[in-house]
Amino acid sequence: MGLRARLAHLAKTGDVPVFVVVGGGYRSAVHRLRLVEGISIVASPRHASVLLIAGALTNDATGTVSHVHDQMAGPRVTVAWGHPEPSVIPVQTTVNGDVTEVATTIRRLFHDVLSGAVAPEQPLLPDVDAVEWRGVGPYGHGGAGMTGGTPYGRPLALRAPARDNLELDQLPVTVGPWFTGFPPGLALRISLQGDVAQAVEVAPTNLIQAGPAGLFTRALSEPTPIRDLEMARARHHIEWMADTLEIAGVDRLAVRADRIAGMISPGEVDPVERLVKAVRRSLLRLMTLRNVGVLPGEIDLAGLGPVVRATGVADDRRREEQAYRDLGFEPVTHSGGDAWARFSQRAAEAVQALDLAGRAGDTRAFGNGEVEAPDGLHRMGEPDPANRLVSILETVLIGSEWGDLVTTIQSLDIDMETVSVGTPAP
Amino acid sequence: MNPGPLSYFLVSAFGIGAVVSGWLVFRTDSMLRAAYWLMVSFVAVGAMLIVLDAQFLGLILILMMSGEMTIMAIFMILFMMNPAGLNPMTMVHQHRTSIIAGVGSFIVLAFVGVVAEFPDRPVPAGNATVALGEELLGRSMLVFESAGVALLAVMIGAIAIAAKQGRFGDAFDGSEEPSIDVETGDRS
Amino acid sequence: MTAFGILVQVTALLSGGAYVLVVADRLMSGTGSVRTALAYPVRRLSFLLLQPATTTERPDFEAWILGPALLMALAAVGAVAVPIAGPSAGGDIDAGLVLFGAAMLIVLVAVFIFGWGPNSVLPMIGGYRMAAMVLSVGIPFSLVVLTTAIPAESLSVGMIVEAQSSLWFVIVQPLGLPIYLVTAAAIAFWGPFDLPEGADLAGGVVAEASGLRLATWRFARAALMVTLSLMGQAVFLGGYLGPVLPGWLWTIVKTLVLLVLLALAGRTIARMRVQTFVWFGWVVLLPLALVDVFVSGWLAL
Amino acid sequence: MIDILLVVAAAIFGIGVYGALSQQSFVMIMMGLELMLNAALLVAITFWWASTGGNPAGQLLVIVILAVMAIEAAIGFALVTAVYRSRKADITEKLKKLRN
Repeated sequence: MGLRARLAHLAKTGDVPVFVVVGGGYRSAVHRLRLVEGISIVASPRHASVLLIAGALTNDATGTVSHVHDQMAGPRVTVAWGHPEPSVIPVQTTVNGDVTEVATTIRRLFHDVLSGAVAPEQPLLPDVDAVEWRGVGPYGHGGAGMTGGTPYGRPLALRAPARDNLELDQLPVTVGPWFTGFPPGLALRISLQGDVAQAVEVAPTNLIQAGPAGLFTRALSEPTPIRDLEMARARHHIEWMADTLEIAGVDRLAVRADRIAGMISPGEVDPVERLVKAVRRSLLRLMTLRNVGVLPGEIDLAGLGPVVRATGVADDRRREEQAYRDLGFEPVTHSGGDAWARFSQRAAEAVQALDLAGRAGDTRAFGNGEVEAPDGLHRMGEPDPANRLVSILETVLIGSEWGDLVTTIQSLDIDMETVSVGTPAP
Repeated sequence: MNPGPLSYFLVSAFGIGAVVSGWLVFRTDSMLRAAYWLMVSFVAVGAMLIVLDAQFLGLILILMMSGEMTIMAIFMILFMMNPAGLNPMTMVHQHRTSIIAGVGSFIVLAFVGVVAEFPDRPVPAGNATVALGEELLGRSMLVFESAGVALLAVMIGAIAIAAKQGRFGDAFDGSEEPSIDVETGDRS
Repeated sequence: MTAFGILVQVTALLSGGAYVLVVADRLMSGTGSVRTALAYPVRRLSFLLLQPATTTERPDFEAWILGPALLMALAAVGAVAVPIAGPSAGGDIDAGLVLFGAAMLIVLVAVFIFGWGPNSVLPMIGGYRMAAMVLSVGIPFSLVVLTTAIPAESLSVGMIVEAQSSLWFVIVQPLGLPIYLVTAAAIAFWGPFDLPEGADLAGGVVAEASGLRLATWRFARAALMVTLSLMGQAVFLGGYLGPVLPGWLWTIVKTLVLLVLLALAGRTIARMRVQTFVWFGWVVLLPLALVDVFVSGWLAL
Repeated sequence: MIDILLVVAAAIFGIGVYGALSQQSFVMIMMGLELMLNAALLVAITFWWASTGGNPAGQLLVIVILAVMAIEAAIGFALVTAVYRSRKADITEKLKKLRN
């Protein structure tokens, strides 16, 4: 056995590094995939061997997903999971089953591609510069007009005042739509000075095709059991907590949150409360979330669910539902309006939701065109709250350090499934 | 003390390293490389100091320069016109005069160094670091303390100069855009 | 001891320590069994060796290659300053403490050029963050390390260990070890201070790295942690001094204790914001380190 | 030995002179100055090592040079920042007139 074969033999028993492009309706499923032993979901495509396209994407996504595909170091394979044919880029296999099935498929393909039974995929795009190279020499030294114009084939950075009014260069970059620190599908054009975002613009995207109508969408038109609604709400919030914990670098607690999200039952608030205690011990508030992402007062937050309730306003559609009032429902609120307040708010709402689900019995609520979903008030025929959250990003992110920018976006809980910004990029 | 062949070899090697990396500081177009070539030059001189029995000073020099050169690199990225890294940048003036001055000062100094006779009183065997410590905190305490006070004064002064709100009011009052158009002015 | 002997010793120590660190870190990540954790480093290394290196658009190749190599070299240089087995066992350098300090501060350079190399925005931000971090904790780090030289009246690590024969410096200088561990975690960009490699940067300085480059970088960082633990136990926990067991075994045991402690902190505490960190370094750690210096100096008079 | 050291120091000094005179960017000029100080430092240690019989004042001189380097860097960067703030100038050509 040659060295290569020996290495492959050792490597294929290890974790499979997977980069996931999350499409419509599959965010929750990806949380469950993370719990499977032997699958490791990585943050950068450079580290991955398997590209998993989970859920439906629009045809506009072909370009960006191809980029992600080509960035992978290889040997690479692509798997589609619940992604309709024809898929946005050529895939090795399509799986429509549950988490176990996709995990088995991923493992099998990883084995095969390492041992050579399956040929690794070739790049999809030609390897050319995004902008034509016009410098002289390997690094473009010595070209003319180097104190102005467009050396390097790209315009020189523009100057703009930094926080203390010193005029410095700005680096314009586009981050997303599959950057793991942002909600899937969100791309931002950011002008960076060092690690500070001086200007932010949401890039026009419409990449994610909405999955089948969820429980809360159905509750707009038909009365739905409170127990189901509240369980879904609790699961949503706990999975959101897992994402936040992962970005904050406490993967251990993120895994725990994912585990809890997979096995919650009505009335059982204990595991969630213990998780919140563990989060407190991890100093998350002190280290990362305190005073981050405070929204300016002039922004109208009404109807934005936990985001507005975290500023101390008891704005909740459930108060007006007789069924909820009968259960003695009273909205939880937190004060401060920073990322930590939103975290505590969602944690408390998850506990409250589990408690309500335990006591609700078979009572039904909503069905009259309005519903209080985990991310805020949904109205029949009106855009989801996520659209409003995306539209305020450009104001609230200006002047944030990179880490705060990511924390703020995460704390707003934006789901790009129902958001479409501007015209789709050509 | 008679330096052995190993010392000769090390001093020559580090010496060549220090000169070459010093030269490369002004030959590269990357700001990062310029700053770190300068650091390499300092590290080579630090290594020569270590060979010359000044262990402590050599190491302190290396220690200081790693931080200082990163600050240099960051300032270059801040103040030079293109932060994107490896972009073209040849920015020199009075080139010929500078070359003459540089070569001239090298020739004069090297000539003096080679021709002049210096007393031969080498460092005695023993711990030079201990001697330095006793000097610093004994006879020359005043010098040492003055250096400390000077550094403190500089820290305060530097912040005062660089801060937006200066001693004479806001830095923006009375400022004007530069009058010379560097894009077209060919003066090198 | 010959130069070759020291090389073998340092290599063995750093590799073994790195293995333990990676296994401990994996165990604390919350997934998988002990069995998979024990095999994890080997399997992971095999995979990375199979993975081809990727490149980016017009990277600074020399800097990108030099980063991991420099980091590894610095870990080894720092480890050389610490005597492993006993006073006469070699590896003792006159101004060893300063050598160690210089090597640890140059880590900044290694991380900065590694982040700069790929010509990509997320790694570059990682490099900037490292600069902000090390410039904030560099002074307290150097101060607490050098303070141990005051009671020992020597900058040689061997002499500092010998000076602890009656009482370890962790007791004599109670502020020393905690500050050292915090600043050491920051210099190895580990644990709550892994800002240059944070998840909010999709891996930061390693976001564009793969294959051998990533493997070298990961190993070098683990080796750096071992070096920092090694020095920590030597200057605060009495190094090779201890009853019954031979000196080298004491060194290894104490190093592993600090290593596991750092690994645990890394997995249980959330990542600190950059702004908070800079504040923490200048406003909390620096004054505490100065108190440490003054108290030790006063006691030594 | 002393010849080698002094020639090396002279070469570094010469490069420093060239850099300080030829560069347009303030930061690059400072690099030239730093190189000149680097040479001074090497000369000081050379004489201490070869000709003073181990007089620790020679090492003290190096400490003073190190302090000067730090001061030069700090004041230099502060001035660069101040000038840049008020004139938007980062190279010497933009500062022909030092007065407004």
